[in-house]
Amino acid sequence: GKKEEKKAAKAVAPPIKIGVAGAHSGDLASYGIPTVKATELVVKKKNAAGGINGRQIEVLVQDDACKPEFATNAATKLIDDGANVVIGHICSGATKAALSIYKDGKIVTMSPSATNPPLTQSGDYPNFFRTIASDDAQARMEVDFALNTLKLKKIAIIHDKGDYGKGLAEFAREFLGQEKGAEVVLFEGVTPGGLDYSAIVKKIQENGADGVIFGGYHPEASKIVTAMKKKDINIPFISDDGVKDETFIKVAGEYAEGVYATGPKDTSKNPLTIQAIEEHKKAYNEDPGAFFLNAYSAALALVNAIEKSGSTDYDKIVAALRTEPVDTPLGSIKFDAKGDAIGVGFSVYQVQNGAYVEVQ
Amino acid sequence: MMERLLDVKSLTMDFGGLRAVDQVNLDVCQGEIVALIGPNGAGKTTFFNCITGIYAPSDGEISVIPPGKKPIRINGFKPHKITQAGMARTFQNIRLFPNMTVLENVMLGRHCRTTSKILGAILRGSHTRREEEETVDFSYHLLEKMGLEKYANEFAKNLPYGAQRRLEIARAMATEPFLLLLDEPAAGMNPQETKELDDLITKIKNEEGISILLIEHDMKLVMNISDRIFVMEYGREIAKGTPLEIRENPKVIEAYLGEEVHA
Amino acid sequence: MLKVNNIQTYYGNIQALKGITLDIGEGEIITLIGANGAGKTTTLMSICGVVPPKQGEIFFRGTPIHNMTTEKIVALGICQVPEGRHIFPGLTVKENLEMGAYLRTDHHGIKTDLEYVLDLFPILAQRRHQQGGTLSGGEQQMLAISRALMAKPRLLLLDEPSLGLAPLIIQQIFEIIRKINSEQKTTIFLVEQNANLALKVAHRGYVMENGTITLADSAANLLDNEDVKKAYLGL
Amino acid sequence: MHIFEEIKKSTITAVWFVFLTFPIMVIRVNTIHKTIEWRWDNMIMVAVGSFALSFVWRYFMEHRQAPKPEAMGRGVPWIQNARQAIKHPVFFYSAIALLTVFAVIFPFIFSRYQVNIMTTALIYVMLGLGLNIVVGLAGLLDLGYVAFYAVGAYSYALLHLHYGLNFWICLPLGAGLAALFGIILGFPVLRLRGDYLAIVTLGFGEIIRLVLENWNEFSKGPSGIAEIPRPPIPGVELSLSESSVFLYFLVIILTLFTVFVVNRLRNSRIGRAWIALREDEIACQAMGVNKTATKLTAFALGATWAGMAGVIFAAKTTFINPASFTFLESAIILSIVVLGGMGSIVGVIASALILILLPEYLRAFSEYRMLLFGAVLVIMMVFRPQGLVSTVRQTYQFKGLKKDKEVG
Amino acid sequence: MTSSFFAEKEIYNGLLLSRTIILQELINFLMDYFLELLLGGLTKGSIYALIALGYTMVYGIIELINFAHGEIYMIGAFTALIAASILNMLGLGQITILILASILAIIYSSAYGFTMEKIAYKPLRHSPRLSPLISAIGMSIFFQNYVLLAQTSDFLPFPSLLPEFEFLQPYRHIIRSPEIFILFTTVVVMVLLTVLIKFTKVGKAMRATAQDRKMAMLVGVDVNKIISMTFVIGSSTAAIGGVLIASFIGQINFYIGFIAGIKAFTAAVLGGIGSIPGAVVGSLILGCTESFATGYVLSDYEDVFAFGLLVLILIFRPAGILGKSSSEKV
Ligand SMILES: Nc1ncnc2c1ncn2[C@@H]1O[C@H](COP(=O)(O)OP(=O)(O)OP(=O)(O)O)[C@@H](O)[C@H]1O
Ligand SMILES: Nc1ncnc2c1ncn2[C@@H]1O[C@H](COP(=O)(O)OP(=O)(O)OP(=O)(O)O)[C@@H](O)[C@H]1O
Ligand SMILES: [Mg+2]
Ligand SMILES: [Mg+2]
Repeated sequence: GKKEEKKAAKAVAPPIKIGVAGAHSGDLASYGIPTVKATELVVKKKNAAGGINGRQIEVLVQDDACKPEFATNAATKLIDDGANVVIGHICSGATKAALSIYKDGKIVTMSPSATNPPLTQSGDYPNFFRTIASDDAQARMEVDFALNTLKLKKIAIIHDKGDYGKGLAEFAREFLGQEKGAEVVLFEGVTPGGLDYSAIVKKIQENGADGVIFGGYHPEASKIVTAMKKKDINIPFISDDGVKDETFIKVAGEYAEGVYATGPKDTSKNPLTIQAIEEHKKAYNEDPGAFFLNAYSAALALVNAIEKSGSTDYDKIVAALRTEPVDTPLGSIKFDAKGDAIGVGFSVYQVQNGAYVEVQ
Repeated sequence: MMERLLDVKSLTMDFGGLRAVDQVNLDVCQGEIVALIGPNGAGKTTFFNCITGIYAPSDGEISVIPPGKKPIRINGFKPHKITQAGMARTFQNIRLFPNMTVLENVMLGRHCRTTSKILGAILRGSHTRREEEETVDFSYHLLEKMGLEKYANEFAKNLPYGAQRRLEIARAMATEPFLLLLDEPAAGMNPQETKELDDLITKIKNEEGISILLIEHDMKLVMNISDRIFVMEYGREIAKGTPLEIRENPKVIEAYLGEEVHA
Repeated sequence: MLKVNNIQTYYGNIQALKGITLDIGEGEIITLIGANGAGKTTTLMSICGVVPPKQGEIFFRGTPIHNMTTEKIVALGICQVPEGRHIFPGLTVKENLEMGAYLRTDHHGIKTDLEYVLDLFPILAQRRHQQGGTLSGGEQQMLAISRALMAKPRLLLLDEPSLGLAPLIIQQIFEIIRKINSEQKTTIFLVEQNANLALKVAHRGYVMENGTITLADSAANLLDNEDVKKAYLGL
Repeated sequence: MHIFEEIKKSTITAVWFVFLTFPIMVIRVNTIHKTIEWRWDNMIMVAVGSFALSFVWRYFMEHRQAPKPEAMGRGVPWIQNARQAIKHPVFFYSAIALLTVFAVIFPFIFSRYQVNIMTTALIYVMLGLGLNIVVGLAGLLDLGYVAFYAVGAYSYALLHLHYGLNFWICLPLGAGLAALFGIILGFPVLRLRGDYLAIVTLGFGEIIRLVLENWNEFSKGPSGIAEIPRPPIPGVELSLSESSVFLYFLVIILTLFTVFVVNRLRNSRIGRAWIALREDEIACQAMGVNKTATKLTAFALGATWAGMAGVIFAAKTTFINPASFTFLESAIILSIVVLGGMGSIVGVIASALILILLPEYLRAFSEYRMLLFGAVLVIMMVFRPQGLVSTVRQTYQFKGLKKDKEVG
Repeated sequence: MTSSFFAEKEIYNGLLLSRTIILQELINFLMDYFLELLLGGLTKGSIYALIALGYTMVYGIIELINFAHGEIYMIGAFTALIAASILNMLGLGQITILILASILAIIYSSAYGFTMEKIAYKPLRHSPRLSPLISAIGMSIFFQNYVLLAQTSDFLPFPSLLPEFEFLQPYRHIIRSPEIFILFTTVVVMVLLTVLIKFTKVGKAMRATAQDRKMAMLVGVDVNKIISMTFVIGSSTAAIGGVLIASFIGQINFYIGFIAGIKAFTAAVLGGIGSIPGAVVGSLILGCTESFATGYVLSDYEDVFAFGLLVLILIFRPAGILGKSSSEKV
C-alpha cells in the first residue's frame, strides 16, 4: 500500500525541464554540441540519483545555429514547452536576441560561452548568468601578462571577426591604449575558415611586432601559429579561452609549443573535472569539445540552485544562484549581482611539452 | 521621286579578320518592297543586325527618315531606340517569347508605343486601364489581320511553324513601324504557304502603308513581290535593280540563281 | 530496311502521330511530305528514339529499335539531319564534322571523308576554324548535312535539308542526295517542304496529314496527283 | 519474376550504399586521441534502410509526373486541369473566406511560438515574392538577395540608434534605401549574363555582410545591435506577447499588400517586359524594350521588398548582427522561389510556408533537423521540378474587351 | 623569449654602410615581402584551383553551379583522414600512406559524385534551369550534416602527408615543399584536364553534350555516360584537393567544403566558367589578390577585395578572364 503510494507520487511529480539552446547545426555546431552533452551527462547522473527533490529532470534541446532569428524562435519554443531554466545560448549575438524573451518569461538563463560584456554589465538582463569570463576580463589579463610578464613593446592584435574574438580584441586594444610603453602595431581580422594565413603572418613580421594577441577560436589560432612557426617567427602568441582547448594542441602539434592562453584556473586536477571528462569519454567515446566544462558547471549550478531553493520559482532560483556556492569543475562558484561567476579564477597557461601548464 | 525611309551608306562590319559586310549602300523608299538576296554567308543577316542595332557596325552611315520628319542617324543606337524610331524586324531563326501567349507576344510589341509606369501598374488608374485596353484591342485586331486570332491564348511555342513566322511579323507590326525588315519569312514553308505569305506581305504594304525590306531565298516570292532587289556576295553588293534586271544579270546567275530559275 | 509499324507518339497529352506505318527498302530514296505541323519531324524523332513512340513498333534491318536509347539506334547506322540544324555552337566547324564521325574508328577514312565534305562545300573549308554558332543560317545547314555525311550512315534521315539555302546550293544538295544514294548505297528518308524537288529525286513518297499517312505511292505518281499538286506543289 | 527483378535492384542499391557510406558511417577516427571506432551496427542500418528506401524511390520515380520530353525547338503544351476546379468561384471564394478566418483567429488559438514562427514564415513570403520579381519574372539569378534584406534591417537599427527614428518612419526609409542599393548594384552588373550575374550578386551580398562585420564604428560589427524596439502603437503599451500578435497582423497586412502589388505588376506592361526579357533578351530589345531600364526596375523593386522585410525582421528579433545575412539565407530564399514555381504567387507563398516552417517543425528531430531539411529540398525538387505551382499567363477575352483573369 | 630575425636588423646593419646600400637593402627587403606575399597568394590560389577545376568541369557540361562540389571535397578529405589513420596503425611509410589514402579518397569522392548526380541531378535533366541548383543546395546541406552526424562536429587534426624535400630547407621561410607540391599538382591536373577536353574524343563529346544534348545523342554520344564521367572526373580532382589541402592546413571538419567551395566557385567564374585554364588562372589571381590585400591593405577586407575584383573584372570582361563570350548569332 504505502510503497505503491510513494511510487505513484513520484510518477505524478512533473519533471523539471532544463532547456539547452545553442548552435547544433551549421559552422558553429562544434561550440554548441558539447553543451548538450554536458547537460545530458549531469542530468543523467542526477536522475539516476533520484532527481531533484524527487523530481526527474528532462532536457529540452533547441538549435539556434547561432542566428538571432532562430534564437528567438528557440526561446519561445522552450518557454512554450515549459522549460524552467535554460542553459545557453552559445553565441553572444543569439543570446542577446533571446534574452529579452526569457526575461519576459522569467526564466533563468545561463550561458557557458557568451562572453560579450554588456550581457552582464549593462544590467539589462537580471535573469542572465554565465560560467565564463567576459571578454574584458580576459583581455585585461592578456594585456597585463603581455606587458608585465613578457614585457612586450609592439603588439599585433589579430581576431577572427566573430563577436567573441573581435570583442576581445577590441578590449585588448583599448587596454593597451590606456597603458604606456607599448603600442599596437597591427589590428586586423582574419577570415574565419580561411585556407591559408601566411599573408597576415608575414604582415605581423613586417610590422615588427614582438608579440601577438589573438582573439578567436582554436581552428584559426592553430593555422596562424603554424604559419608563424613555419616562417621562423618566434614571437609570443597570447590567446583566449577559445584556444585553451586540448584540440588546439593536437591540431597545431609541435607548433603549439610556447603558445599562451588564458582560461579558468587550472582545473585539470580538480576531481570533478577528471570525473566529468571520464563520463564524457565513457558515454561518447571521445574527448569533450569546446566549453564542455563551462557547460557542465552551468548545469551543476542550475541543478544546485533549484535543489537548494526547493522550487522552480524564478526569484528563488536567482537568489540561490547568488548565495549558494556549488562545486563544479571550474571550482566552487556562485554568482555576483550582475550574473558573472565568482570563484572562477583565471590564469594564463602556456603549452609546454604538449600540455597546457599554468604560468601565472 | 519617292521619299526615302532608310539610307545606308558604305556599311562595313568586321568580325575579327572576317569582313562580313563590305561597304554596302542600300536605300528603301516609301511604299516599296525591297529584297536583299545573295548566297549563303553573303552577309545579309549581318547587314540587318547592323542596321537594327544588334551589332555596332565597324564603319558606315545609317539613317532612317520617318515619313515627314528629319533624318535620324542611328549608328550606335541601342536596338530599342531604333525600334522606337520606326524600324522593326523579324529573325531568321524564329525568336518568339515561347512561354508567353500569342496575344502577349504581340502586346509586347506595343511596349514602345505605350507609357504606363510602375506606379501606374500598381494603382491601375484610368490612364493605365485605358492603355491596357487599347493594347489588348490593338493586338487582337492585328492577330485577326494575320489570321492568328484562333491561337490568341496559346503559348507561342506550341504554334505550327508557319504560324510562328506570321506571329513574328505581327509582333513586329505592333510596334507601328514604317519600315519592316523580314529575314527569310518563307523559310520552312511549303509552296502553298509561301503563296499565302506573298499575299500577306503585299497586303501589309498596301493596307498598312508599311514599306518592307526582306531577305529571302525563295526566288518565286522575291521576283513576285519586290520592286527592287539588291544582291550581295561575300559582303559586297554585286548588283541592284528591278526583278527583271536581276533575273537576267549574269553575275547574279552565276553566283546565286543558277540555271534553273533562268530557264 | 526500316519498318515502321503503326506508331503513336505523344507530346505530353497531345497525340502527334496517330498510327504511322511506313517501310523503306534498302537503297531507296523515300520522301515524306505534308503541311506544317503534320508530324513529319515527329516521325523522324520517333525513329531515332528522341521522342519514343508510346505504341507501335519500329524495326531496323530486323532489329526492334522502338525501345532503344538514341545512341544505340544511331550506333546501328541511322543518322539524322535534324530540323533546326542543331550545330554545336561552341565547337569549330572541323570539330562539328568530327563529332559527326563520333562512332567511327577508321581514322584514315574519317580524314578522307573530311576532305570530301569540305570539298563539297568550299565555304565550310574557308570557315573551318570558325565556331559553328557564328555561321550564317545557310552555312549551318550545309554543316549539318556534312556532319551527317561524316557518319557514313546506312540510313540517312533528312529533315528539310533545303531550309534557308540559296537556290544554287539547293540544287547541289539534291545532287549529293542522289549521288550518295547511287554511289554509296545509302538509303535516304527525306522530309521536305519543297515537295517538287523532293519528289523528283525520290523513288517513292508518303503524304502525311495531321499525324496520319494519307497517301503512299511512287514519286512519279504523286507528282501527277491532283490533290498533291494543289496542296503541296503550289500549282 | 517482376518482384525478383525489383529485389535484385534494391539489393544492388543496398550494396552500393553500404560501400558508399562505409568509411564515413562505419569507421570513426579521432585523430586527437588516435582512436578508431568501428560501428558495424550503422552498416546494417544503411543496408536495411537503403534496401527499403530504394523500393519507395523507384515507386515514386515511376509515378512522378515524368518530365515531358521536349522535342527539338518546340515546347510542350500546358495542361492545367486541376486549375479549372480551383478557379470555380464557389470553391475559390469559400477557400479565401476560410483562409481569412483562419488567419485572423490564428494568434488566439495557437501558442506564442506558433505565432512567432508564422510571422517569420510570412516575412519569408514577402522576401520570396520580392525575389520572385527578380528571378521568377525577370529571370535574373540573384544569389545575393540577402544583402538588401540586411540593408533594410540595418537601416532601421541604425536610424533608430542614431536618430531615434521610429519603426513607422523606418519602414519606407528602409525599403527606399534597399531600392537605392538595388540600383547601385544593378548599374554595373546588368550587362552580365546568367550565372555571371549570379556570382556577382553573391559577391555583392558577401561584401555587404563583410562591411557590416568589419566596420565597427558604423554597424557595431559582429556583436550586433540590440534593443531594437518592436513596432509601437502610439499611445498604447504592448506586452511582449501582445506585440508579437500585433506584429503578426502587421506582417499579414504587408504580405497581402505584397501579393497585391506583385500580382498587378505581373500583368502589366512592365511585367510583360520582364517576362519577355527572361524569354529572349535580343528579341525583346528588338521589339523596343529598354533592357537596362527594365532590368533595373526589376532589381530595385525586388530590393524594395527585401528592405521592407528587413525592417520588420529587425523589429521582430530586436537584435541583429551580420550572422543573419549569410549566403545560406539567400539560398533559402531562392529555394522558396524555385520550389514555389518561378513566377507563381501562390506557389511562392506555399513554398515559403513549407520551407520556413519545416525546419521549425523538424525541431523534434533535433540533430537530424538540417539533414532532413537538405534531403527534403532534393526530394521536392526531384518530384516537383517545375515547382509546386506552374504559372499560367493571364488570358484575355475580347467580346467587349472584357478581361478574364487567371492567377497562377 | 627568442626574438625573431627582424627585418629591421638588416636595415640597422645597413645604416653602418653607405646610403646606397641602405636603399638596396630596402628594395631587397620590399621585394622580399612582395615575393613572399606573391608565393603565399599563389599557394592559396592553387588550393582554390584544385576545387575550382571540378566546379568548372561540371558547370561546363550541365551548366549547373554544383554547390555540393565543396562537400565532395570535404568527403574526400575525411575519407583520406580515415584511411590514413588506419594505414598509419598498420605501420606503413608516409609516401605509401599518401598514395593509398589519395587513391581511396579519389574512389570515394567519385562514388559520391556519381551517386549524387544519379539521385539529385539526373531526374532533373528536362527541368527548368534553376531546379538542379536548388537540388544542389539541398545536397550540400545534406552532406554537411551527414558528416557532422556520422563523424564529429569538431576539428580533427590531419596528418601532414606531404613529403619535405631536403634541398628546399634553406629557403623554407619563403617556400616549402608542400606548397611546391600543391602548385605542381595543380598545374599537372590542369594540363591533363585541358588535354582531355581539348584534344580527346571524350573531351569533344563532353563539349558537344554541354552545347546540345539532344544533338549529341543523335551523333551517337551516350550522354548519360559522359555526364557521369564528368562528375567522376570532377570529384576526383576534388578528392586530390581534399588530401593535399587538408594535409597542408592540418585540420578538417564538416564545414570546410562550404567555405572553400564558395571561393573556388568565385575563382572559376573569374577565370571564365567552363574553361579549365580559366579556373586555374582565376584561382591564382584570386589567391594573390587576397594575399596582397592582406599584406598591403587590411586583412579584414580581404574578401571584399576578392569580390570587388570579381565585379571589376566581370564588368570589363563579362565572360571572365579566359571565358569566350559566346556572341550569339542572331
Ligand atoms: N558573330 C560572328 N562572328 C564571326 N563571324 C560571323 C558572325 N556572324 C556572322 N559571321 C559570318 O559572316 C558571314 C555572313 O553571315 P550572315 O549571317 O550575314 O549571312 P547571310 O547572308 O545571312 O547568309 P544566309 O543566307 O545563309 O543566312 C558568314 O560567313 C558568317 O560565318
Ligand atoms: N515539343 C512539342 N510539344 C508539343 N507539341 C509539339 C511539340 N513539337 C511538335 N508538336 C506538335 O506536334 C505536331 C507535329 O509537329 P511536327 O513538328 O512533327 O510537324 P512537322 O510536320 O515537322 O511540321 P513542320 O513542317 O512545321 O516542321 C504539331 O501539331 C506540333 O504543334
Ligand atoms: Mg541569314
Ligand atoms: Mg518539321
